[in-house]
Amino acid sequence: MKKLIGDVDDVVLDTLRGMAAAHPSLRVDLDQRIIVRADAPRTGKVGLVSGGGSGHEPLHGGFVGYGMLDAACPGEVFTSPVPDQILAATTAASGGAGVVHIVKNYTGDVLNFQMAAELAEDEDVEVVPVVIDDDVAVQDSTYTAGRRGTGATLFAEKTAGALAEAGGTLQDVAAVVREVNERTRSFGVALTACTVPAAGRPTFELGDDEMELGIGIHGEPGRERTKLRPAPEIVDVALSAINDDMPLSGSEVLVMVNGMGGTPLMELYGAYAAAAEWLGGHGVTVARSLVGNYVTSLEMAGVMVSVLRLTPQLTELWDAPVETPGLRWGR
Amino acid sequence: MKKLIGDVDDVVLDTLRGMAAAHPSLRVDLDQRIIVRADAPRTGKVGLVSGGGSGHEPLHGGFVGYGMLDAACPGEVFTSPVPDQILAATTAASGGAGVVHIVKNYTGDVLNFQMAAELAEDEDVEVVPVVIDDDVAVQDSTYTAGRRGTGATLFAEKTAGALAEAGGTLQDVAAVVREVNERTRSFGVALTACTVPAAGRPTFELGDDEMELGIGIHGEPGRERTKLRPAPEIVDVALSAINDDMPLSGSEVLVMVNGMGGTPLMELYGAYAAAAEWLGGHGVTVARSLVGNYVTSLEMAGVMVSVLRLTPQLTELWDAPVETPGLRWGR
Amino acid sequence: MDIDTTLAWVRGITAAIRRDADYLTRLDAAIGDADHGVNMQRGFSVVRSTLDGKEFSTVGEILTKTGTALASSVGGAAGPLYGMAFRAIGRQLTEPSATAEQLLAALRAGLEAVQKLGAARPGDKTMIDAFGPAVEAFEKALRGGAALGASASAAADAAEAGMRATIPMIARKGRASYLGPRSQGHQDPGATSTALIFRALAEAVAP
Amino acid sequence: MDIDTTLAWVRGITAAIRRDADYLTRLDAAIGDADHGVNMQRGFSVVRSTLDGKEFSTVGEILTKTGTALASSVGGAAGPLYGMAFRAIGRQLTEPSATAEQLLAALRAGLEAVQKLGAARPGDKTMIDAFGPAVEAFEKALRGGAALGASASAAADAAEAGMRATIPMIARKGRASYLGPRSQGHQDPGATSTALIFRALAEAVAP
Ligand SMILES: Nc1ncnc2c1ncn2[C@@H]1O[C@H](COP(=O)(O)OP(=O)(O)O)[C@@H](O)[C@H]1O
Ligand SMILES: Nc1ncnc2c1ncn2[C@@H]1O[C@H](COP(=O)(O)OP(=O)(O)O)[C@@H](O)[C@H]1O
Ligand SMILES: [Mg+2]
Ligand SMILES: [Mg+2]
Ligand SMILES: [Mg+2]
Ligand SMILES: [Mg+2]
Repeated sequence: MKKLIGDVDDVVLDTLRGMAAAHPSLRVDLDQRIIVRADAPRTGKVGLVSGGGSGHEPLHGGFVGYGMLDAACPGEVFTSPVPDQILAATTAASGGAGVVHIVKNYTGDVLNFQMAAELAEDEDVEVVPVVIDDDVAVQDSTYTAGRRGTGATLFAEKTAGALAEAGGTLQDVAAVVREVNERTRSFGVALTACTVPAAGRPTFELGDDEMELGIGIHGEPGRERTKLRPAPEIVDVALSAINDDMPLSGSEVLVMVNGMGGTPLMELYGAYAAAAEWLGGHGVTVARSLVGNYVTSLEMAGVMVSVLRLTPQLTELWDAPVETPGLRWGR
Repeated sequence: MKKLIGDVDDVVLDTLRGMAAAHPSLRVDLDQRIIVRADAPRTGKVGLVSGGGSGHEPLHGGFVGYGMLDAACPGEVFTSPVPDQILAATTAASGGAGVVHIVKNYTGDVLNFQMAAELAEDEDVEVVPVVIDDDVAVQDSTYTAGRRGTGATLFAEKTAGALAEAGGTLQDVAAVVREVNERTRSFGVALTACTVPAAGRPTFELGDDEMELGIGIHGEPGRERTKLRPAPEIVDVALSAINDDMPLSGSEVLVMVNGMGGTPLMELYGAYAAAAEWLGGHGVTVARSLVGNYVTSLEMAGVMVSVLRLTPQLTELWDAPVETPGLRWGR
Repeated sequence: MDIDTTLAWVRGITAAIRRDADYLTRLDAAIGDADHGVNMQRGFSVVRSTLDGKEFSTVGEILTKTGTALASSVGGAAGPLYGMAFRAIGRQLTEPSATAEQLLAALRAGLEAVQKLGAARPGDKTMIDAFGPAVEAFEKALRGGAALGASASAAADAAEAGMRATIPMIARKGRASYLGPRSQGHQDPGATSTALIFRALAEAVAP
Repeated sequence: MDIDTTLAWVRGITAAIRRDADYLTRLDAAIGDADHGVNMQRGFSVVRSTLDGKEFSTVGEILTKTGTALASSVGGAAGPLYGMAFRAIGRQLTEPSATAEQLLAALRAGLEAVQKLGAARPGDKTMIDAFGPAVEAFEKALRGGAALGASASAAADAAEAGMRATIPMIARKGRASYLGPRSQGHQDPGATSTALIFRALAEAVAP
């Protein structure tokens, strides 16, 4: 395992210490392990909280700030946060108008957020949880854990954050999260595995000429292993899977070509070129785009494509000013 | 070689196609292989041009835009651009007030920019080249190729870009580039090598427990190979080398903890925590910071630390609004 | 089962998890995200520091505190599931000692808590597939006239058999479910830690 | 040396570079950035399409065009250096054919162009260390009464010897200089491509 880390047990803490030192606009509580906007809670503003396992940086801590999250609670690497921690983030974000929890659909996240919401109700904080499950690589069925939450999380945090910033009500902010989730589909591909620091070895083994199709963001293997293919074919697999599940033709979309952490920006732009061409060829208008490492899996090499079918309101919310370490425009 | 690419001969072109599709604020000329601000040339504004081998993304193309570069010319991967291409960027950036070339100190870059400057003079464009050589890992001597240009390039592009945007003269803009270069030192470390697509194999071999100290940004081996060490020790090596060359105590500094492309943000924040602690302990005030992948070496895992001793003017130029794909604030 | 036996049980689990943490993580790497051993070890080290040096007046108190500590430190899927299980078990045992009959009812309550929270069914390749058979076997032995020690031993055997029986299953819950048929051929990490828990119980109450 | 021989020389270089591109890149990987073979191959394929199907009236025209094509397509350090070298060589040869004496003067001009642009000195572990000895050997052979073919052959031998002599050198110019003493024990890629160029010349003018 080759990692730029100190003590393997302190990786999350060290990340938080670095974020605290680098971003005066954030308040980082090293005991509670939460990252909070320095100006939170804002009276009357709906609070927006998200969290999950660490290792997906900049998600979620890097998306705390004006126009996005009020607080984030990072768990251990690839392990959902614990209820007390989620509660602390919820309390810190609560300005009296209720708090929306953006929860990725993993058993651990769902259960821990559920327990935290119960604890929050005990403290008279109204919590509306919304579960994100946009990953088309997973079969959705009542007999399974259902689809995973991936790229739609960022879209939801950004748009709902803009609405909360603009004074949206608890129900309206939650509704935007739900709407974004319903209108987004994602599909990921890994060229290499990644190594959880505490585990010390890669989460799976891939041959030199192999790749995993349909990976999630937790270093878990995907749904199928195939020979390594050229970027345009990989993009075709991803967009076809998305399009099969949610027909895109005729839509205006926001596209994210998201690196899994170990793929250089150069390659992501190449993949984006292929995606833009594919979408153009299928009658889809790309109205907005995002290319870079936003929702990652440690140092995994690979790409995840996310497509959101925009509405005029969602476009407006996407364009609204945002000022976080990981996403910033308009101020 | 596991890369998210199509045809190995077209990687640079595909990157440019992706940038063109993703960024309407840029004009990308696929024939000339240059990236230009959509509103360039601006009459009366000093033009700012940089370029070098590809593979360092977002440097340089990602730094084209308001408050930073007017044009960038990316060569093949790790290969400096050719004179005609640099000339095309220079002409596109020229608004009649002269053009500053920000050139990293590599034989290839220096020679090609020199030839381009001669061609530009033939076309009556006044060019002032400034060479960046901030890498303390390399011995500086008249009998060597001298220090490499690394992290200071970004600092120079940002601050000089702000001054050019504010109407600075050709001499003043060039002077800021020189000043930033003189006041910046960098030191890089690699945990893994990287693979030039056309070469197909890693530029060097590193054992599982080894790292390279004093690497540049071209996948070349460093000045010393050692056992892998914990992040705080790596940061100590880097900052000590910088401090030996340019004593930092008592200064206000801008610090960049820059990933080489394959190191996740999580680890970079951990390294930044160590850097902030080191600097605090050595009487240095960290006034500004930047943590992320900005000047990369393809998918190399590793980190480069750059420190700029600020002046009030440089802080102001750093804080000025910038709107590029790779660096954005204030608008 | 008295307070000392209960403390011995929890200590036994802690030791077993520490010993097998790497194995649990490796099982999780194959069909999950390579953290189950790390999570459980972190959880039980918090349990130990929570319980250390404290005095207890009921068996249930120890197990409820164990559950609370797990829920607030393990994270992931296993944290709430084991947390709620131990809390449910503890809530049933309100006296300084428990009979085998009381322990059976408590274990059943623990199983129900896991099922309520996780909604997994037998055959879904989860900890349920070790937990369920263990409770059944405990009951069967007890009904057949066995003492606490022998009943717990039967439960541990059944948990281990249930654990091995997860190998051919296709996961339908938790992270392994994303693999679909590719999850076949791998032993479920949660069922494995459950088997460790029942083996530790059998050893703690062994006559 | 007439127009056909000159074209054969350039074609010979192109073929040699294509054949050894991988080798050159591997040499560059050891002490540089693993692109020298790729760069040279790209350059000479542009040279070929520049020259293909064209008619020439002087030897120099071919070589000047070759230099211009290299300068505008190779990039890196080698692009300007070889570009200026071939342009300097070409500028000396203003007639449909060149004598051995004229070629010597032209090669010397090429060497000087590289030295002027790159400021490398003998022993710095660069292409100079093959180029310099090649020009010397050419002159010595010619002065000793050898014909063009034998002189070029002596130059190629000397270039190869010079190329091998770079192995123990510590680089003081170009990217390899960053390695300091670690550059010892590796053959310089630029000196190697220079040796290919002189060998191709010897083959083109062989009687
Ligand atoms: N819905 C569920 N019901 C019961 N057990 C479950 C459920 N989901 C997951 N598990 C158990 O949890 C184990 C994984 O735990 P762990 O690795 O700690 O959490 P995570 O999957 O969040 O990383 C699985 O092996 C399985 O036995
Ligand atoms: N200053 C110089 N003078 C002469 N030759 C040089 C000089 N610098 C580099 N070279 C030659 O260039 C070769 C490297 O070329 P290449 O790999 O194409 O360029 P780059 O180093 O820019 O990647 C070296 O092996 C060396 O022979
Ligand atoms: Mg987990
Ligand atoms: Mg190069
Ligand atoms: Mg797990
Ligand atoms: Mg090279």
